[in-house]
Amino acid sequence: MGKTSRKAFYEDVVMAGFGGQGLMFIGKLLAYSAMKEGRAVTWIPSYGPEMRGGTANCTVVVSDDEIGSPVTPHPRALIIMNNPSLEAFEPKLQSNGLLLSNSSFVTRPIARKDIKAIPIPANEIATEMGNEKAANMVMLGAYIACTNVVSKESIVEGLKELFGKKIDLLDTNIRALEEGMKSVRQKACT
Amino acid sequence: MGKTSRKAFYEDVVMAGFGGQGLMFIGKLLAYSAMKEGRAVTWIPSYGPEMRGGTANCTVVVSDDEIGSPVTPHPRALIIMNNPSLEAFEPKLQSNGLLLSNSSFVTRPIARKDIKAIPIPANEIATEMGNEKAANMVMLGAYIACTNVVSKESIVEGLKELFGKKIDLLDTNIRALEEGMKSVRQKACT
Amino acid sequence: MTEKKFMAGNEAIAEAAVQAGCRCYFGYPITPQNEIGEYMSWRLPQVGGCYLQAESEVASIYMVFGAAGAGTRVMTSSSSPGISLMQEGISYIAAAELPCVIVNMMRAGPGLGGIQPSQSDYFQATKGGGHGDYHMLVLAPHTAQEAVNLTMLAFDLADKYRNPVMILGDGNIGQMMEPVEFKSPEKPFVARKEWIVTGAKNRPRNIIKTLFLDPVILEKRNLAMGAKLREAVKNEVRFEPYMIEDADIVIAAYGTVARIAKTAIKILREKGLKVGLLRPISLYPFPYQAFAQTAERVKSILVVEMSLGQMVEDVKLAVCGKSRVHFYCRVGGMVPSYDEIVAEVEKIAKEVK
Amino acid sequence: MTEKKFMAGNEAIAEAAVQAGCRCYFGYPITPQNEIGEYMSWRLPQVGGCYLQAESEVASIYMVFGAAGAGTRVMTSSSSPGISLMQEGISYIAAAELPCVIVNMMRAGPGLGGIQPSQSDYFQATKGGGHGDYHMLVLAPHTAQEAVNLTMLAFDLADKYRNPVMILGDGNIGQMMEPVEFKSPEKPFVARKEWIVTGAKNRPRNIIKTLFLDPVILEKRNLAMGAKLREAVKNEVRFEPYMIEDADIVIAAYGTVARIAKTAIKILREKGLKVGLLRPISLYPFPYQAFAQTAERVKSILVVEMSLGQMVEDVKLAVCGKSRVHFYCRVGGMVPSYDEIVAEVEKIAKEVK
Amino acid sequence: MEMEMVSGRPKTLLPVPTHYCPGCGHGVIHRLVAEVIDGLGIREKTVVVAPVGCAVLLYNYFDVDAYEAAHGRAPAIATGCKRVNPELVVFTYQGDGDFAAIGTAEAVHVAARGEKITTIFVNNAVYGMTGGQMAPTTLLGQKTTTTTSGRASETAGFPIRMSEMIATLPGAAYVARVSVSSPKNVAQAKMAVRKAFETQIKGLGYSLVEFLSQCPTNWHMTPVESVRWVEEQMVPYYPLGELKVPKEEY
Amino acid sequence: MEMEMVSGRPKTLLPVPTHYCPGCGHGVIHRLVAEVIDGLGIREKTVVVAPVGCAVLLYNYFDVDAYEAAHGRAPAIATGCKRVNPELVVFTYQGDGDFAAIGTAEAVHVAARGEKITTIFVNNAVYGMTGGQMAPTTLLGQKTTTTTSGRASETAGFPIRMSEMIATLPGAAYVARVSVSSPKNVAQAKMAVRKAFETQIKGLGYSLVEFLSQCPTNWHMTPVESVRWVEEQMVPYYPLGELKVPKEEY
Amino acid sequence: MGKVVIDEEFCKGCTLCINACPQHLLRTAKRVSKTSYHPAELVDPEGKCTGCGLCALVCPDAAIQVYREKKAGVKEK
Amino acid sequence: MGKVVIDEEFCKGCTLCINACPQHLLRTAKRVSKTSYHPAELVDPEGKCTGCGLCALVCPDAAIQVYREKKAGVKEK
Ligand SMILES: Cc1ncc(C[n+]2csc(CCOP(=O)(O)OP(=O)(O)O)c2C)c(N)n1
Ligand SMILES: Cc1ncc(C[n+]2csc(CCOP(=O)(O)OP(=O)(O)O)c2C)c(N)n1
Ligand code: SF4
Ligand code: SF4
Ligand code: SF4
Ligand code: SF4
Ligand code: SF4
Ligand code: SF4
Ligand SMILES: [Mg+2]
Ligand SMILES: [Mg+2]
Repeated sequence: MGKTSRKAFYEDVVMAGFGGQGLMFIGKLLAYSAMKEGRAVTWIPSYGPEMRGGTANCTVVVSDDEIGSPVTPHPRALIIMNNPSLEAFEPKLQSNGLLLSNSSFVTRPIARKDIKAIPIPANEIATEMGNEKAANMVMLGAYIACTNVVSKESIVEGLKELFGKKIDLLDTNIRALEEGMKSVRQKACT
Repeated sequence: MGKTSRKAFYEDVVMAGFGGQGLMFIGKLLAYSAMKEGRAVTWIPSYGPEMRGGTANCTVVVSDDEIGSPVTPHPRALIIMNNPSLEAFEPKLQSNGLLLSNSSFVTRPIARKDIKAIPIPANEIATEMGNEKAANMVMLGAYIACTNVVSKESIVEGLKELFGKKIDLLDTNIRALEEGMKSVRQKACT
Repeated sequence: MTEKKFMAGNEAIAEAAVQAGCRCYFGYPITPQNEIGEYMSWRLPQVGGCYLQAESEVASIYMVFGAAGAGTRVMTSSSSPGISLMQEGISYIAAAELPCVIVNMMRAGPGLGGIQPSQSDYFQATKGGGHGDYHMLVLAPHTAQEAVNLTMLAFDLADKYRNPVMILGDGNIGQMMEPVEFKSPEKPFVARKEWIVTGAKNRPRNIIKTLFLDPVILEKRNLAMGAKLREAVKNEVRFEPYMIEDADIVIAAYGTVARIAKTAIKILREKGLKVGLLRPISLYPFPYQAFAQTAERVKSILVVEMSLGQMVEDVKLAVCGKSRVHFYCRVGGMVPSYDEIVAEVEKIAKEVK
Repeated sequence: MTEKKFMAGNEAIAEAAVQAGCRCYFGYPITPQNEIGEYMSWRLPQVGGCYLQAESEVASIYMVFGAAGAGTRVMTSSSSPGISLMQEGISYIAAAELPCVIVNMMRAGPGLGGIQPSQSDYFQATKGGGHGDYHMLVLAPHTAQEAVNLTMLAFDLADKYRNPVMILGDGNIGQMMEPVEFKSPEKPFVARKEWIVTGAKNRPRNIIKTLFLDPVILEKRNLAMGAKLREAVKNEVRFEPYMIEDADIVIAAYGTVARIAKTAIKILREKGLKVGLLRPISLYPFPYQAFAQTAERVKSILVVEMSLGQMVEDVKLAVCGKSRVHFYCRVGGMVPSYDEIVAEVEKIAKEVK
Repeated sequence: MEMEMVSGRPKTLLPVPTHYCPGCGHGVIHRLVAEVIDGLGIREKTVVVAPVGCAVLLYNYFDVDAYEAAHGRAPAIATGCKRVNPELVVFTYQGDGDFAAIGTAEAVHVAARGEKITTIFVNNAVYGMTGGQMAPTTLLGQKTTTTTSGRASETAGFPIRMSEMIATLPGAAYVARVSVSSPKNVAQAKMAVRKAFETQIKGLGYSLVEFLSQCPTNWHMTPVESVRWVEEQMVPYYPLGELKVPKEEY
Repeated sequence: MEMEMVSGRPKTLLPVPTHYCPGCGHGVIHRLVAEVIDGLGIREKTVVVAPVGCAVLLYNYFDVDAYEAAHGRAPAIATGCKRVNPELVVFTYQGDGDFAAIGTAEAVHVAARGEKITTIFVNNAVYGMTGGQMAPTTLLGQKTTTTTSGRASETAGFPIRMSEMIATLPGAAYVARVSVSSPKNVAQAKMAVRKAFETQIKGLGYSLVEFLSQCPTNWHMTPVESVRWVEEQMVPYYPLGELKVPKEEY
Repeated sequence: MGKVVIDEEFCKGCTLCINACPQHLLRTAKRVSKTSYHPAELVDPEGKCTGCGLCALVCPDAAIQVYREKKAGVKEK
Repeated sequence: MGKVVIDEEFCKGCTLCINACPQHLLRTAKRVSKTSYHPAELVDPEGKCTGCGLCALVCPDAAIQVYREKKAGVKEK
C-alpha cells in the first residue's frame, strides 16, 4: 500500500454507507466549511452500480495546494456507516489512518491493527439527543474533533447558511455535532 | 491540354444534352455491347446541379485494360445534343478528337479547328424515319460508324435483349442506328 | 452464375447482399443510394426475405439491431446525413456485438451539402462517429466488381467478428455501371449463433444488452472488444499495391479516387516518372504496416482524398516521419481529375529533385 | 461577483453559461448531466431566457439550430448516447456556421454502457462524429473553476468562429463540487450578427442553409470553412504545461485524468523522478506543436486516457516518432488512480534506464 | 372599359421561375401562402422553415427570412426561432416524408407543446425529391419505386392520417385538410391557410394545414390526370375539411 | 380444510427481488404480464424488448428471451425481430419518456404499420430513472425537477394522450388504458394485457396497453398516496377503458 | 368583361388552367417558350372571358394575371 | 376460509396490500427484514381472511401467496 505525504496542509476522508444516511450532506458541509476557511477543497460522490438504494460514498479533500486527484486509493480517514462499506474501505485506509465507524450499524469487527479505529454509536447518541436523523452530524463532529480539519465554528456557519430559517433543524444539528465531538474527546482523541 | 495515349485498345466518349434525349440509354447500350464483345467498360452518369430537367451527360470508356478513371477531362469523342453542352465540352475534346453534334438542336457554330466535327440532323433523320424519339440512336449509329468501337451487330444484340418483345420499338431503333451510320459514311468518315 | 452482368454499383451491392444470404433490409431513401433500397424492395420478397422502408434512419438501424439479434443476415444503406443519424444505433450494435452490414454512399457535406460524391465521412466511419470505444470494419470498393466481392465478404466478417461492417463508397461507385460477376463463395461461411433471440425454448433465456452498470464488468467487456478488434487488425487488413515496387512516389487513395489515380499513374509512367499507388481496401483496419514499409523506401507519399484531409492522418500515423506526406484534395462534390493528380505528382517530383 | 461559491461542475457550467449571456437551453435528460438542465429550468426564466425540455436529443440540437439562427446565445448538454443522436444536427450547425455550445459529460460506452465517467468520445468530439468536413472546437476542463472559465470562453469562440464549441467533461467533472468564482469578462465579446433570421425588415432576406447543389460553390464553402478552422488552429490552441521544464517523462492527459496525474506527479517527484504533465485544454485544436516540442526533449510520453486509445493517436501524430509514446488506460467507467499512474511511470523509467 | 387586375403574382412570391415540375402542387401552395402573407401584411415578420424534399429551395421563391432545415426537423428549428422571437410569424413547410416519417416526433411534439407556429404539410403520397419511393401517406395499392406491385398493408403498413392524429393533441388549435385539385378547393385552401396564420398570430396554439397535392412526375400522370387522382383516390381516404378550430370565434 | 393457492408468483416472473422502489407500479405490471404469458402458455416463444427507463433491467425478472433497446427504439427492434420470426410473440415495455418523447416516431409507425407486436406503455407522468424530470405525460401543474413550480402549458406544453393518438391509426388493432391503482383496476388491466397479446397472436395488428402507474419516489409520496394520486389526478385527464378493439369478436 | 395575360417566363404548359376554364378559352400553344415549354394561351375572339380567375387560381406557377372590368362600388376582396 | 403468506424476500413494505385488504387484516411489521424493509404481516386471529386475493393483486413485488379453502365444482378462473 503506497503512502502519500505532502508538505502543505492536506487531508482527505472517505465517507461511506447506505444512501439516505446523510453522508453526502456532511461531506459537502465539511468541504464548504473548509472552503470558507480559505482552503482548496473537493467533494466527489460515488454511487454503487445498483440503480436504487445500495451503497454510496463521497470523498472530501482539503488542502492548501491545488488539489489534483479528488479521489484517493488510500484515504487518511474513513467515516463508515455500514458493514459493506467497512468491508470495501477498511483495507484502503493508510496506516495510522483514522477510522470512525458508526457502531449503531457497523457490527463487523475491525481487522486492521495499524490504524486508529473509533467506533461511535452515532444513532444512539442522536436518538438520545432527540433526532435519530442527525447521526451523520455526530460522525462529522467526531471527525473534526479528531482531525481539526475545520473548526466547529466554520461548520456551524455552514449549517446556518444551509438551514437559515429552520431554527430547530439547525439547533439539533449543532447539538449533534457537539455530541460527536464530545464522544471522541472522551476517547482522548486529538 | 494534356493528351493521353495508351497502347491497349482504349476509347472514351462523353454524351451530353438535355435530360430526356435518351443519351443515358445509348451510353449504356454502347457500354453493354462492348462488354459483350469482351471488353472492359464503364458507364457513368453526371447530372447538373439543377434538381429537375437541366443538362445531363454520361461518359463511356471501353478498353482492353483495367479501366482507371471512368471520367476524363479530355474525351476522345463527344456526342453533343444541345448548345449548353457544346459550350461545356467542346473545349475539352482532345485535338483530333471526334465531335458529333445533333444539328437539329446544336445551332452554335463549332469553334475548334483541330478536331473532326460532324453535324448530324439527327432529329430530322429520325422524324423522316418515323420516330423522332430515335434521334439518340441516329447519333449512336454515327458514333460507331466513325469509331468502330463496337460492331453494329453487337448493338443490335443489345437492343434485342432490352426491347425483347416490343418489336416495333426494336425495328425503329435498328433503322435509326443504320441511318446514323449512313449519315456519316456519306460524309466519308472512317 | 458466372455470366457477366452490366450493373451499377448500388444494384451490384444489393444483389451481392442477397447472394450472400442477406434476408432483411431496412432503410430510408436518400440520394445517391436509392437504387439499393429499390432493388431490395422487389428482390428480397423473391427469396422470402423482408424489405421494410423505415420511418427514418434511426428506426432503420434499430430494426437492423432487432433482425441481427434474431439471427438473420441484415443490411441497411444510406448516405452521409442518414448515416449520421445512425451513430447512436451503430454504437449500440457494436456494443451488443451484433453482426450487420451498413452501406454509406458518401455525398458532400457537412449538413445537407450536396448529392455529388465525397469521401468526407472517413473519420466517422473509421474512428467511430458514435460514442464509446468501438470500431466498425470498413471496406472501400473502387469498382463494381469489388463492391460485389467486398459486400459478400462484409457479411462473413460481420458474423465472424460479431461486429458491424461498413461498405464505404460514394455516388460514383454507386451509379457507375460496369460488368460484374457473382461467384458463389467456395466454402460459404456459416456462423453458429447461439446467442440469438428466438424464444427461450429448451435453453436458458438469451439477452441482448449493452448496459453494464458495474464498471468492473463493463471494463472487462470493453477490453474484450478491444482484443477482438486487435484480432481483426491482425487478420483483416486489405490493400492493393499498384506499381509500387520501383516507385519513387506513391499515391495513397481509396475508392473513386484510387481508380482515377491509376489512370494518372499510367500517364506519369509514360512520362517517365516512377509512380505507384497504395490503395487501402480495408480502411479499418488500416494498412498501417504497408504504409510504414513503403515509407522506408519512397521519398514522398501523396495522399489524394475527396475531403479536407482525413485519411491523411492515418497515413501520417503509419509513415511516422519516414517519408514526406503530401496532400491533395477536391471537396464539396468535386472529383479530382487524373490531370490534377498528374500535375500534383509532377510538382512533388520537381521539389524532390 | 467574485465571492467563492461551492458548486458541482454541472451547475457551475450552467451558471457560467447564463453569465456569459446564454438565454436559451434545449435538452433532454440523461445521467450524469441532469443537473445542467435542472439548473437551467429555474435559472433561465429568472433572466428572461427560455428553458425547454425537448422530446429528444435530435429535437434539442435542431432547436439549438433555430435559436442560434435567431441570434441568441444557446446551449444544449447531454451525455454520450444523446450526443451520438446529435451528430447529424452538429454537422448541420457547423455547415450553417451557427454559433452554439454543446456540453458532453461523457459516460462509459459503447451502447447504453454505464453511467460512470469515461473519455471514450474523444474521436467523436474532435474528428467529427457527423458527416462531412467540419470540426467543433473542443474544450476539456479539469476543475470546476476551469469549467466556468471555459464555458464562458466557449460562447465567445462560438460567436467568433461561427462554429459549434463543445465542452467535453465526464461525470466526475460534472458531479465533483469545488469552489468557483464567476468573474465577468473584462471586455465582453459582442459579435455582430447580420446574418440572423429575424424577419426581412428593411433589408434583403437572410437565409440559413446548408444545401449547395453546385459542387463548385460547395467546394468554395468547404475550403473557406477549412481556412476558418486553420485560423482557429492558429489562435485557439490551449494547454497547460505542468512541471515539464526539467521532465524526463511527460504524461499526456486531459480532464479528470489530468488532475489525477498531477497527484501522481507530486508523488513521483517525491520519489525523485522528473515527471511532468502536458495537459491539452483545447482538444480541437490539439496542441500538436507543444507535443512536438516536448518530444524533442523527452524520452517518453505516457498517454493516460479513460478510453481504449483515442487521444493517443493525436499525440503520436504530434510526436512523429521523436519520442516513445506509451499508453495506459482504464475503461468502462473505471477511473485510473494515481497509484496506477505512478506505477506505470516507474515501469517506463525502468525501461528507459 | 377600364380593367383592373383581380389575380396576379403575390408580392411575397419572388418573380423567378420555380424548379418544380409542370403541374406540381407545390407551386399553387406556395402562391396561396404568399397571398396570405401579403393579405395579412406580415412579410417583414415572417420566417419560413424549408423542409428537405422537393420544396427544399423554397427560400428562392419566398421573399422572407428563412431556414433550411434538416429532413424532418423543421418544427424543432421553428421552435428554437419562435422561442427567441415570439413576435415573429414562423411557419414550417413540409412534405409527407418530412412531416409524417422521419419528422414524426417533432411533428407530434410541436403540436403537443402548442407551439405558436404553423405547418403547411404537403401530402403528395410519395417521396418526390428522391424519385418516388413510398411515403407514409402512400395509399394502399399505390405503386411507387419501393412498392412496385402496389403498397400492401401486410408488409408496408397503412397510410397515416396525420391531421386526425395531430388533432387529438390539446396544443393543436387549428387543423384542416385541403387540396389544390380544383378552383373551389384552392379557394378553400387559402381560407384555411389564413385561419392557420391567424391562429398563430392570436397566440392560440399550433396550427396545421394539410394539403393533398399532386406529384405528376412520380405518379407518372399528366397534371390533369393527377388532380383527378387526388379527388378520386386521395380524398376518400383523406377527407377534406376543418378537423379542429380554436375555441375563439373567427 | 384443504387450501389451494389462488394467487402467487407467476412462473415467468423469476424468483428474484426487483430493483424497483417500494410501491412502484412497474412491479405490478411485470406480474400481470408474466401472468398473461403463463396463462397463454407462450413463455417459450415470447420476446420482450426492454426500454431505457426504470424498467431497463426487466430481463432480470422475466424468464423470456430479451433485447435491451436504446431509449425509445424498442418498437424498431421489436419490428426487426418479428419480421425475422413472425411466429414469435414480441412485446415492448416502455415508459413515457421512452414511448411518448424520444420514441414518438417509432411508437407511431409501429402502430401505423400494424406491426404484430404489443406495447406495454407505463405512464407514470415522470422520468423515473433519471431522477424525476418532466415527462411528456406530466400533468399541468405537476411539479418535477424541471418544472419546479409546476408544469405550465405556455412554456412546457400539454400532456400527450398517447393512446388516443395511436388509436387514430388503422394499424392499431387494440388500444386500452388501465391502471394499477386498485384491485379492481389491476384485474381489468390484466384482461387488457391478455386481449392485447391475443390480438397479436391472432395477427390482427398492433396492440397497446397504456398503464397509469405510480412513481412514489419521484412524486415524493407514499405508495398509498401515490395510487390515490393516480385515481384523483391522472384518471380524469387519462380516462381508463378500451379505446379500440379489433373488429373480430372476442 | 375579362382578360388574362400569361407570363411565359413562368408558364410550364401544365394545362391545369386549360382544364379549369369554364369557358374553354385556353389552349396549349404550338410554339415553344424561351423556357422550352409549350405555354398556355388565351383564345377569346368573342370576348367570352369573364375574368372569373379560376385559371389563375389553379396555376402552379403564378403565371396568369386576370383583369376584369372595373365596377364602381365593388371593393377588392 | 383464506390465508396469505408474505414472502419477506420480496416484500418491500410498501403498504399497498394493507391499503387494499377489505378486512383490514394486514399491517406493517415492526421488525426489519433481511432486505432492510418493514414487511407486511397478516394479523388474522379470528380467521377473517376471505382469501379474496385483493392484497396479492396490488402487490408490486409478487410477495403474497393467497390460499383459499378448496371448493368442489368451482373451476379456477
Ligand atoms: C436524414 C435524411 N434522410 C433522407 C434524406 C433524403 N431525402 C430527401 S427529401 C426526402 C423525402 C422527400 O419526400 P417528401 O418529404 O414527401 O417531400 P416531397 O419531395 O414529396 O415534396 C428524402 C427521404 C435526407 N436528405 N436526409
Ligand atoms: C438517448 C438517450 N437519451 C437519454 C437517456 C437517459 N434516460 C434514461 S431513462 C430516461 C427516461 C426514463 O423515463 P421513462 O421512459 O418515463 O421511464 P421511467 O423511468 O419513468 O419508468 C432517460 C431520459 C438515455 N439513456 N439515452
Ligand atoms: S417530383 Fe413531384 S413533388 Fe417534386 S417537383 Fe416534381 S411534381 Fe412536384
Ligand atoms: S423511480 Fe419511480 S418508476 Fe422508478 S423504480 Fe422508483 S418508483 Fe418506480
Ligand atoms: S396553369 Fe399556369 S403553368 Fe400551367 S399551363 Fe396554365 S399558365 Fe401555364
Ligand atoms: S378568367 Fe375565367 S373565363 Fe377567363 S380564361 Fe380564366 S378561367 Fe377562363
Ligand atoms: S404489497 Fe407486497 S411489497 Fe407491498 S407491503 Fe404488501 S406484501 Fe409487501
Ligand atoms: S386475501 Fe383478501 S382478506 Fe385475505 S388478507 Fe388478502 S385482501 Fe385481506
Ligand atoms: Mg411527398
Ligand atoms: Mg416515466
